[in-house]
Amino acid sequence: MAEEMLYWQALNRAMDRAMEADISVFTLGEDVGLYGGTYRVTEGLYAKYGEWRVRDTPISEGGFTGLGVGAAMVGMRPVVEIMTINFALLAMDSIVNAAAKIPLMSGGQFPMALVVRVPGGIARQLAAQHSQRREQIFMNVPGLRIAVPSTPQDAYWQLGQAIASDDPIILLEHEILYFTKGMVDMVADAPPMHRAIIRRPGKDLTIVAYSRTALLAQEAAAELAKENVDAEVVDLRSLSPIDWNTCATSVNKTHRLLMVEEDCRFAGAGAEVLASLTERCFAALTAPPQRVAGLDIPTPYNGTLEAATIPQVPDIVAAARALCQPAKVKATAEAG
Amino acid sequence: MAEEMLYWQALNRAMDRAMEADISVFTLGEDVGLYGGTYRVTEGLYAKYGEWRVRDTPISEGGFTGLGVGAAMVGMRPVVEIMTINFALLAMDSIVNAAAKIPLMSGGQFPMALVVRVPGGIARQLAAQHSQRREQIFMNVPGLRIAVPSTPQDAYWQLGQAIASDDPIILLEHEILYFTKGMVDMVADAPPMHRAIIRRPGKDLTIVAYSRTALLAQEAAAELAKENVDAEVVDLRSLSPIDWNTCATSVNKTHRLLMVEEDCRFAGAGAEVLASLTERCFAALTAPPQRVAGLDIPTPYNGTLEAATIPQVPDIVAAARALCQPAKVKATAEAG
Amino acid sequence: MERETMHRLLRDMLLARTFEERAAAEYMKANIKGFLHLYPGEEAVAAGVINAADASDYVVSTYREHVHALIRGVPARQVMAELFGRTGGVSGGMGGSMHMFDRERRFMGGYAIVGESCPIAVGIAYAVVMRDRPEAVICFFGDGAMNQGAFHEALNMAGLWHLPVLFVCENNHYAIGTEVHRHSAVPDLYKRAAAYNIPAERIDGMDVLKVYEAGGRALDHVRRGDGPQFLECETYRYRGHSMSDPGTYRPAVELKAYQAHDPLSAAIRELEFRYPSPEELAAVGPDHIARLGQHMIEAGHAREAEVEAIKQDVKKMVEDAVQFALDSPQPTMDAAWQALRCNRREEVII
Amino acid sequence: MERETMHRLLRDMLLARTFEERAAAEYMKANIKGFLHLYPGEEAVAAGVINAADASDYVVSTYREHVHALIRGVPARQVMAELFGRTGGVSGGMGGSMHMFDRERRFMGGYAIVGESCPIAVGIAYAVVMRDRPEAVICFFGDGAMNQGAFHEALNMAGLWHLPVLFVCENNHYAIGTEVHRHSAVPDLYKRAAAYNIPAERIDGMDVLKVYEAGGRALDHVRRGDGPQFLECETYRYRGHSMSDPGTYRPAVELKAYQAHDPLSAAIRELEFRYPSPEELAAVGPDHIARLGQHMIEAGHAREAEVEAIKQDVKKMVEDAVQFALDSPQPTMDAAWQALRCNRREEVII
Ligand SMILES: Cc1ncc(C[n+]2csc(CCOP(=O)(O)OP(=O)(O)O)c2C)c(N)n1
Ligand SMILES: Cc1ncc(C[n+]2csc(CCOP(=O)(O)OP(=O)(O)O)c2C)c(N)n1
Ligand SMILES: [Mg+2]
Ligand SMILES: [Mg+2]
Repeated sequence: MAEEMLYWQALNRAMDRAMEADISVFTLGEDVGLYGGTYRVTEGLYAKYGEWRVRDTPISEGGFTGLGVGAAMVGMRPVVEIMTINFALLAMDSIVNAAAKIPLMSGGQFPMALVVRVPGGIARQLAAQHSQRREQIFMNVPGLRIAVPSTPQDAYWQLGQAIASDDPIILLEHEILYFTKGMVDMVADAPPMHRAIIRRPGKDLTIVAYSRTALLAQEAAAELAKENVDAEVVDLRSLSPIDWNTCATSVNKTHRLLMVEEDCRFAGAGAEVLASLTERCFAALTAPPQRVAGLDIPTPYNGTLEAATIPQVPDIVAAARALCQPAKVKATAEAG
Repeated sequence: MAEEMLYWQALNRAMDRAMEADISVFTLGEDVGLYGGTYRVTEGLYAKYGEWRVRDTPISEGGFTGLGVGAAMVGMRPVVEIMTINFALLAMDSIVNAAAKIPLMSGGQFPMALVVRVPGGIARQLAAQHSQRREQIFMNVPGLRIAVPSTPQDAYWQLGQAIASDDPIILLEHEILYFTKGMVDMVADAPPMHRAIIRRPGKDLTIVAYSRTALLAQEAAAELAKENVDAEVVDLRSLSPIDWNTCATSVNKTHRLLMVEEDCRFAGAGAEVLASLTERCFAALTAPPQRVAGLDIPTPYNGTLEAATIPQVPDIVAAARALCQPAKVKATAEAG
Repeated sequence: MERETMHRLLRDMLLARTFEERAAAEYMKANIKGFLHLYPGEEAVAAGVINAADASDYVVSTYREHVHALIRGVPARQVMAELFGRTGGVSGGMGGSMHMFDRERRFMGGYAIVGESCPIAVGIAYAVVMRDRPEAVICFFGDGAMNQGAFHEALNMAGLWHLPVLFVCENNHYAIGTEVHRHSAVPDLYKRAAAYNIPAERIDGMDVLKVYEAGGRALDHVRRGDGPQFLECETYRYRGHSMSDPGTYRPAVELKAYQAHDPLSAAIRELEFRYPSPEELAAVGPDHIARLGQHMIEAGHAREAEVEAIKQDVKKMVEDAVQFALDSPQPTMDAAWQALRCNRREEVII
Repeated sequence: MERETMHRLLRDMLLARTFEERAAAEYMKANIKGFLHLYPGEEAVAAGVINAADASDYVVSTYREHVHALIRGVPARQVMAELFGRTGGVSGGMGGSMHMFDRERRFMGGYAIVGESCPIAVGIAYAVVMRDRPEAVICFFGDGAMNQGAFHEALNMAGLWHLPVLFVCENNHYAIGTEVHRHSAVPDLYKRAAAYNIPAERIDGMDVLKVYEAGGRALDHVRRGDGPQFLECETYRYRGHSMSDPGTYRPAVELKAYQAHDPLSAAIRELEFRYPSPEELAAVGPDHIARLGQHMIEAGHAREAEVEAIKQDVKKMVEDAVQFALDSPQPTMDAAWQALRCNRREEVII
């Protein structure tokens, strides 16, 4: 009963299924309706469900995200699409001060079944203002949950789970992933929304990644295998909460940790992963945990420079190699 | 030539001195003028410099921070006061997408001598929407620098340095510190703006803290001394960049690291400190680095609960003790 | 207007005034902490508008919301206990002065980020339309909030989609220390609603009868599906912005102007009732509550004795509320985690 | 109007059109990447307003800014090289299509966050007043940007403090796929400026002479210290929102309406000049550039030969710009770090 489809199509199916099943589900955002969504995620829904359930909004990110918060308080299940993460900075107050805090501030009186879908990450030469990875600013906000699907199957599962949940959830979709293909089983039971998954078992080191970098990590692992480095790849699937047990079990087995993240290294998502896993697995670690991350610089428009600012497969391979054979590498380094 | 004064007075002096010296310095924000500033930092300046240099703004955080960006592009030195960090969420776009990126996007054509002063942290029962510690969302923004003075002297020095700098700088002022006293030397040379400082030398463990927690860490160190635990306290003074050498030198000496932060633990500022210092000092560490941090929950209004959500001196003492005598503590734990 | 309504309005305003003055006293005793934004002077706005609302309407407010909650029907006990941060509070002691919520009474919360209440109200109204209900959403905000981007975005959406929102601007002429002419390019605030195609009216917010009538008219339109309405209520706060504000930025002549606004005779008449106390009255200047009492007596709707009786009632009610708050237990950390996580119910997260 | 000005306007518009069509072609060849928002159809707005500006005025624009930069005097070479992401680009290849900056010409940047250009323009204007200079800041934005909170906040401050800003709304009737009636509660956009006490006018943005005159008048007011002005220029983009947008959401009748707006004869007359090509013209529909050429010839300001000569010039200029861009080296990572850090100069950080 599985079907091959693109990442955006999986999201589109999940939306359609949820809207069909529950009239309290509606979506809103810029050009989600008549236009069909910048990344086609809402394609066809406007014709099928009408303008009240598929609402084209003015360019008012803060306002329409706040609208979603209000609607959620009275039991609706709004799916807000912020066209890209770059504009989510205008909706921070609605997300952080309203959505994430109303449940506690009200003493638990109100549900907050709000889903905020946000394409993001570095696509292709969109320049500094359109090349952001801001997952980290949501991670430090208690009350929010963050899903980061890397496959069409997870996109389908996690969007469905996010809509079904009464907690406010941010779904971060990587712009490069929309046109990646994968099998999607629409009847199988989904794993819990925030459970991490081992994409590739291995014994020499643990590579933790998420969203697009989970794919890069798997490519790197394949490369490493040729050099007899057996990497285990953990795809977090969620950035809040993080499935520490799955991560720790892996690190305790491999004794080495390499984090791969596209966001800027300094105080990025990986910092928490290193900090928590060091706290948990200190005794098991035989080498300092490392990060392969984006450079701490706004993204230049030029394509070569853009590529140089984010992790590439060879960078991951090199870092993993260095982590597994520190001595040898040190030697070469000195030699060279 | 040193004088004792309150933290807010030191900031007030630094503002006055800078405005007197350079007519391109001006300040704007809600009630900074006629009212004199919520925390009195701009007291007296409106009468002295007039409404154009001490501008009361409408409640438009995004807008007047953007105004500061534009003014800075043409060579002015605006000091934007955002009444509290809670409202800075409305100015994220102006700070992140404009101030931090214009220098790179323009190929280095424009200065960005913007200072954004932001009171924050947990004061006394201001409830969830007014009890935020958002330093972490600025740390992951390359192009920004962040100063976190913990004493009147540093407040005086770092505000002056921030105004003099042509980079965009966020000055985070803790609301509880405004009425703390300290000596301020107004002629002595200041240390570099982002250099960390050892507030108390010690050999048993390194406690890294900043802003208000730097004071708590010193109190805890005094307590620990009574138990013959000799703690070294590092006050970061800056959250971006972080003075890694000072931190690493200390950790390599004490072999133990305890981070104390008021912000929420998960993905907070301390995560980067643990991650980077583990990368740098792994071989020297004899115990897993630990964090004493805020709980991952929006702040309840009730005073007892509020206090329970942030680090208190006894928590720091207990964590330090545990870090230094893991065995003993474990024993007691099992006994009890 | 029928006698009952007038009585209710007077009672509500007296309760509001008594409650707030007592809250100030409890703040001084440190039974209440944090920020405390009081409402004396503005009672006619909340009393007039909320009394004109149906039980099925929704109310969204700001950090200056105790009185809105009281008049909406939240028991004084629960409002006071919330100020005390106790379990018996309407938000279980989690929200405090600025964050009172009462789902049952459709009191959708006090919000402390200026302007933020507007998009939330618009969202509730959007749901009302999707469900095709004859309900209105009442959104309170101040003069200063109108300069916030969120206000603009919310009103444009409300106007564009004809959403059932009654926007009520409590124009007390100040955003903390900044007078309206110093924060708004167009100080005739109601005129700004035209930019969103929203019918707007400015009324005397010190006259509860006028507010009640205008509120009722506007709410009928809104519920009938005519789209949003905007009411600018001109009013004044007698106290500082919050307990920590002495309010020294306000010229004495301004208070005088508000005195002219109000027949002195009524004040004197009221003095005889010994409410508010001479000191209080001197301190607060004009008093629209006094005016209504006066009016009702002249109109023969009430005898002094009745008015006096109402005053005694509300005094008792507030007294009882304080006692309840003092007796109410402190919430536990478990309760806080529960409040944060209760929406997860059986959901398996990891 | 004197001959020279007319010539300049025609030349600028022809350069703009030729440059943008060539940019589209280079995008297809993958010499340009990312988003590319083109200006054909709207040339009269940039040409009219910017030609009315002084060298001492400032220009703040959006992501659809190549033409604003060109008309402001940035050499076509530097604009094209920026699109190619090369060192020779006006932003050194760091900004790209959406982020062109030229300090020397007071071209204060293209910004890609809709509405963001407004507060920045207001800040520059604030500095102009502090320095007491007779300078104006021209702020370009689209119809869709008017619903952004930043727009509201910026205009309120500009109106409140009488800042020297000329707000120019390029109303091309669409925010990507959303038509103005579907995004704005008041589709007569210029009327919304009244909420900020800013004088506003709506003009035909397809008629460069009208834009030039209105722009000049407004700028005189602004420089004279009369406070901000607002111009709504009604125009239309012939292409999709960006290269990735087919623009299928726009009804064919709409294009027809814009044809009616423009004498066919002129188009035909222009066809004889073989510019734009019949296919192009068919594709784009009405053409205000054709109109001006026609007008100048009829008014005896120009002979066909001259117009033809201008066309040849701009063609050469664009050809040369592309060659320059191709030859310009790729920037290095060092250059990027330099751009980020150059403001630190000698400053010791740690
Ligand atoms: C976004 C934001 N900025 C600033 C503040 C601080 N603040 C609290 S109340 C207030 C004044 C609000 O004035 P107004 O809207 O007129 O309401 P009033 O207090 O007069 O009832 C300000 C600036 C805030 N709470 N939120
Ligand atoms: C804050 C923000 N939201 C959304 C976008 C995506 N976006 C880019 S252009 C655009 C439409 C803008 O329309 P308009 O202001 O009319 O300008 P035009 O493109 O028509 O010239 C949108 C929604 C953005 N860049 N910034
Ligand atoms: Mg007010
Ligand atoms: Mg447009």
